[in-house]
Amino acid sequence: MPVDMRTYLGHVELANPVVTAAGCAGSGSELAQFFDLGRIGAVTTRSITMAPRAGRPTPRMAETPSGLLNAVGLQGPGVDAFLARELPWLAQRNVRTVVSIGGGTVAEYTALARRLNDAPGVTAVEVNLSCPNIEDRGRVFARDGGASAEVIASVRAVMRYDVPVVAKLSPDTADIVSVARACVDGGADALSMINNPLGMSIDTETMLPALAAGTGGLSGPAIRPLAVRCVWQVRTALPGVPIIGMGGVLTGRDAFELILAGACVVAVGTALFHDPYACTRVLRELEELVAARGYQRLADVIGLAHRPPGAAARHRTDFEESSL
Amino acid sequence: MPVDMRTYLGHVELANPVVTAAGCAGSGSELAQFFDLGRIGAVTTRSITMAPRAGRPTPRMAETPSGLLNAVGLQGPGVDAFLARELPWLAQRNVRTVVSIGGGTVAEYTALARRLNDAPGVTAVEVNLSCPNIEDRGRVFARDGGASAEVIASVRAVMRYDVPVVAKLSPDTADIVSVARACVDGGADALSMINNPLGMSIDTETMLPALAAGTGGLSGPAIRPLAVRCVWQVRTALPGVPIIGMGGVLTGRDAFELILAGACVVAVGTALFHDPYACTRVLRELEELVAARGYQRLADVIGLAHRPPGAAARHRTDFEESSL
Amino acid sequence: MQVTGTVLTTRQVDAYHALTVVAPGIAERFRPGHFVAVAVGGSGTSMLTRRAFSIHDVKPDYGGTVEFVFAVNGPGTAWLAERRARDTLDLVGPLGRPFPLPRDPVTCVMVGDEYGSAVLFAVADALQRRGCRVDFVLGGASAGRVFGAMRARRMAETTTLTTEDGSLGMRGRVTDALPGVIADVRADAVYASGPMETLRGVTAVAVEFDIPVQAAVEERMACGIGVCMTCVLPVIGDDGITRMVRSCVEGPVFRGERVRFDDVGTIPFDALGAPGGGSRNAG
Amino acid sequence: MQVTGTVLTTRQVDAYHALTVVAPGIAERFRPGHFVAVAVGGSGTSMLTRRAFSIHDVKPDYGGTVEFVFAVNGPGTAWLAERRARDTLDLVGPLGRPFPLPRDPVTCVMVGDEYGSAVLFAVADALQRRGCRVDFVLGGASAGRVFGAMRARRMAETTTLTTEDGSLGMRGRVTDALPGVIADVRADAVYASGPMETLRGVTAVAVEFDIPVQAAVEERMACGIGVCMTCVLPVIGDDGITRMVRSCVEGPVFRGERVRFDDVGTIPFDALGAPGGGSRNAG
Ligand SMILES: Cc1cc2nc3c(=O)[nH]c(=O)nc-3n(C[C@H](O)[C@H](O)[C@H](O)COP(=O)(O)OP(=O)(O)OC[C@H]3O[C@@H](n4cnc5c(N)ncnc54)[C@H](O)[C@@H]3O)c2cc1C
Ligand SMILES: Cc1cc2nc3c(=O)[nH]c(=O)nc-3n(C[C@H](O)[C@H](O)[C@H](O)COP(=O)(O)OP(=O)(O)OC[C@H]3O[C@@H](n4cnc5c(N)ncnc54)[C@H](O)[C@@H]3O)c2cc1C
Ligand SMILES: Cc1cc2nc3c(=O)[nH]c(=O)nc-3n(C[C@H](O)[C@H](O)[C@H](O)COP(=O)(O)O)c2cc1C
Ligand SMILES: Cc1cc2nc3c(=O)[nH]c(=O)nc-3n(C[C@H](O)[C@H](O)[C@H](O)COP(=O)(O)O)c2cc1C
Ligand code: FES
Ligand code: FES
Repeated sequence: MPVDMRTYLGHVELANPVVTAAGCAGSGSELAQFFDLGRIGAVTTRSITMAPRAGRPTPRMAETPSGLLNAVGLQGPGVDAFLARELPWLAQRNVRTVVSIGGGTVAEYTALARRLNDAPGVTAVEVNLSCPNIEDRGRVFARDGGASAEVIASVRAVMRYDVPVVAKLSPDTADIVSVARACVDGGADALSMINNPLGMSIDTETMLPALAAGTGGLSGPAIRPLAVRCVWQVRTALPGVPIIGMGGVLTGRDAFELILAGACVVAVGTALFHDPYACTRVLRELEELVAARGYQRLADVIGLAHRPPGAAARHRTDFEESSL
Repeated sequence: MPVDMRTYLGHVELANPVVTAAGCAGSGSELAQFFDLGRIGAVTTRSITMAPRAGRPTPRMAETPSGLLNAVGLQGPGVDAFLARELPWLAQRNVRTVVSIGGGTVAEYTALARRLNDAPGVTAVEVNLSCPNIEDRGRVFARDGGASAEVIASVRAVMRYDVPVVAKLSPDTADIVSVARACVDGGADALSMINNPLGMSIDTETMLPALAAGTGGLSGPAIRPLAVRCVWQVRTALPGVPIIGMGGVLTGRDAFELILAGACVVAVGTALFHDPYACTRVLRELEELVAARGYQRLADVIGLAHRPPGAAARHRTDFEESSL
Repeated sequence: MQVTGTVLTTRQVDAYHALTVVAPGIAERFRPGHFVAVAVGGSGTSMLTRRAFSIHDVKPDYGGTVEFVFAVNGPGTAWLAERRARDTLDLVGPLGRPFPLPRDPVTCVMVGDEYGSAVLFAVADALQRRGCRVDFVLGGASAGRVFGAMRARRMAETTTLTTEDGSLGMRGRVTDALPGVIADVRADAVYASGPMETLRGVTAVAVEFDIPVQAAVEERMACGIGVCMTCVLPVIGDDGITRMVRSCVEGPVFRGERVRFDDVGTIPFDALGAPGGGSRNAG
Repeated sequence: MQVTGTVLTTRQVDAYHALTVVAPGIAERFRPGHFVAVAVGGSGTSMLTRRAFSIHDVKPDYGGTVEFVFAVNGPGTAWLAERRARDTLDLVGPLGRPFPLPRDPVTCVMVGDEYGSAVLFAVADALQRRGCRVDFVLGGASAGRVFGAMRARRMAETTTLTTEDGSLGMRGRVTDALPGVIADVRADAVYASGPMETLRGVTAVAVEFDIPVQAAVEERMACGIGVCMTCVLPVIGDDGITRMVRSCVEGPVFRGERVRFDDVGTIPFDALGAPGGGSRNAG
């Protein structure tokens, strides 16, 4: 029995729930050598900025137990080059594309949204709120509901109505639910979580920070429990809002965990560095798991772990469908 | 060359920087079967509460990649039984004891401090701020500088002047530096970090949360990058305040990493579950690492990673001391 | 104590794997009912916690070996199942409170369900050495999951086997067979090991016959040495008060009647320090 | 492509380990300069990222094998050093831009420092097949760390060895020996592999002699396939603009003169998108 894996980000249908995580799939073309990008739910771009960015000095990566620290610093070509080359490349191949945007001011996010507005091939816009707000002494937007909501509201205001605006949240905040709620009140059509919590590693040989930038974002399975918790909390508080879950997904089991917690889409990031085929493998494994538990539709398992303990899983079919 | 491993928590001298983490060493007597508790810097008790507490239902633990989720819920005998049995047992053996306290209101923390005030054998009081504030809809104190400072100020006010008050911080906050600063302004003599970030795991077989309590605290090497980052940030902002660093220390290398980031004391928690001898092993390995880098005093390496890149490590002796 | 031992032999017994490890210090201190906590995954592993296994057998070879029997359950036991002779294994043990033995030469029924049976043979040996009569009731889901039937038949007066699918012995569970055995052999005591649900049933039967039952329970354990407080279950003390008691150091063997099996996985409202008892205030 | 290959042979060559792995798809596509990204730690490992190793050699045996040579550096290479014949290894490859080969039969000096030398032999083979003259300059800290001296001697017109402690060949570094060799053999081009500092020196020498140098660089890599952006270094493009360029897909082989070795580990102020260029605003 194949499983109906379709899922929805607002009113936008995705063929299946597996997407790439922002900043983990290059410009898309790199992964296309390994598999057909059209087979996954969507590709999420790196966070696009107005101007080209050279990023941070190297070393930009350090391994930690079951985790990876990175300090890439949003290296990218800038929105002009993105619209001229990267987006058309994806659009020509009919690859569903979630465009991630990053900025230092509300105005910059808004300007980016305006630039994307009439570009063909934008399936959704994901607003990376883990950028320092240069108007607030570099305080990261995502830490604060008010600052996040302001960005979301102004992006939503300029973005075409049929392109969902997704707010990408960070676990580095006192209360992710209140940030989520503020974003939804500000007009977010969906939420995406989690971006990398800030971490650090020190090289005990040189007795200096392992990353040139000092601190970096932590990703990989180490943070999966944080991701599951964030998705769970937000789903509990805002059960109607679509959630893109991410953080340490290596296998179909891991994706299933986030889906049971309440995500309707799952992004794969760091796993791609280990296995270029991670997205298609995760999708296959996920489908098998859902089928093995007797479900025919992905939609029936989203958030299923929220049922009261003791309650049986609903919609479960332990019998084969009659062939009559 | 043996290394002078002495370190200070405020004016209190510890023979060495390795202590147990709160809630990870039972009542002390369990570990005493494995090694002499007098050999480590101090034992930190579980968080003592006013009344006895039965804690959370089981399952209380789940393994995650390089991490452990726990939801013990501060099970313990209450302060009366603690003062009657557990503390005297440690005091009789001259074990340096950091007493951790946990409460649901400022008044409860204060009452606990009062009860500890004339108990012999209290080396320091560590205030576990990761408890839900029942007067603020269960919002955890540690998330908010104001609430944390209020607890610390009132504990400091009643506690004997010669017993340092340590504020134990959580990474689950928008800005750990501002919470740290508020605690120090409130009178904290030292800071301890990090308590467990909140995490969650879902059993994909039962499709229900793995822990009976739903969420739990994440510990172990998975969170070490968060711990190093928190210690680093707080040390940068408040270079004069002693820091007890903890989070995923399994080896002397890991302890050294926290010390280079700025901790003067390092607590070992989850590692004890795997290796009952973890504290003495970590201490030995740490001493070897410090010696191998040519230092004779632990004090010389505390916060050493903060030196500007390019600057040579100070106090380094690459030559043997003359025997003349 | 902690021992880095060498794997002496590995064997597969139907659905189970058995590893014999050279661990003199542990073997020497062993008493029936003890368990070991085994590090899994090797160096660089992402698996932090040790896995607990009852000691099935100790032998004097090479200064002392311990053998444990396990079913593959998840990644840790899967890793163990791949160990080969001469690999090293890191064990902490012997841990836990062993089975208490009666002073008098009484008649004891040993009830084992699935791999739970493994721990009972050393107890049965000790009981027989004290002149006790020993009878076995061993069960499992299917024939391949009944552990130790042969050895039981060799040593016990009677051996009753049960399988849920009827592929071996009686169709049903050990608790279905137990009343008949107790009555037939006029048992004075029961020793039981298996899943919590089985122990609950066995205890109910023993209570009905008004004979004591010693049950080895299994709760999720993070440390095995009494410091983490994750392995608790509600147990009624001598003073009649229910406490959340650590199964690793105060157990794993408990008087069955004392364990509130119906309340396992909860904090009974009348347990010492239960929420509502005035201490619901801290995290 | 990703291949789960069987380890055919392991050998230790002085300070280095060499693994030969059956990986037909990779061997088939191999060109000199390619590298493989190897998963380390086995199942359940806490090590997330693959380790990059230059391919030393490919052979047609068993459909195609690849061999790489490595020094134990940290936990990942320590794990690799414990692999034995018949173990399986998960490789992705061949990756990277290979060494460009000249059209004409010119004279090439191959400069290898430490394990960096390993990648040069396949290049030298290819050069010789095109009629090029090949000379080697190989170095290392000490005799045991000079890789491939014998093979170099067998295939090259001249082989110059250097060690920092003087235990083999000239005392000094490859960059000390290089000018003499270039002058003696009237080299037309240099091929170099080794630590960044060595490549910087080799490039400076080649620039002085006004001959091209192809250098295989080594930056910390998280993915090896161009998607993570961690492996960048400042490289001057055809348009004269410096960009932070990925060494895994745009390298690891670069024209030495194009790499701003002095600025590796920094973002040069004049690089495209450097902070201060008006885009210092996002995270
Ligand atoms: C006192 C005691 C004695 C035991 N004796 C045996 C034995 O003789 N043979 C045998 O096959 N099994 C025994 N078990 C159960 C055995 O510990 C688990 O099967 C094993 O830990 C599962 O590990 P895993 O990695 O395969 O599974 P996972 O489910 O992935 O384990 C994840 C975590 O949960 C814990 N865990 C999972 N299941 C259990 C469980 N049933 N009991 C305790 N912890 C668990 C693990 O220790 C680990 O920390 C015993 C358990 C206890 C507490
Ligand atoms: C293109 C390329 C080719 C290489 N070829 C060889 C070779 O032929 N032989 C050889 O011995 N080594 C080679 N290296 C270096 C090799 O990748 C590292 O020695 C190895 O990754 C170290 O892993 P570790 O776990 O032992 O050390 P750790 O320092 O613990 O590694 C931690 C992390 O840092 C990365 N890392 C550490 N050092 C390096 C490094 N020097 N370069 C890149 N990443 C690093 C690792 O990949 C890993 O992700 C090459 C590197 C690159 C980029
Ligand atoms: C190298 C790297 C680069 C990233 N770049 C971005 C980015 O540009 N924008 C963004 O919103 N998130 C970025 N992220 C965060 C990921 O999209 C994702 O939220 C996070 O890594 C958790 O998922 P994972 O554990 O599967 O990687 C990046 C992560 C990594 C590891
Ligand atoms: C089982 C368990 C119980 C804990 N109980 C407490 C506690 O009572 N009070 C407290 O402040 N921290 C408690 N902690 C947090 C630890 O003290 C420590 O801050 C954290 O686990 C990080 O260190 P680690 O990774 O070495 O365990 C507990 C942690 C664990 C794993
Ligand atoms: S397993 Fe840790 S206290 Fe029992
Ligand atoms: S290593 Fe990932 S882009 Fe080069």
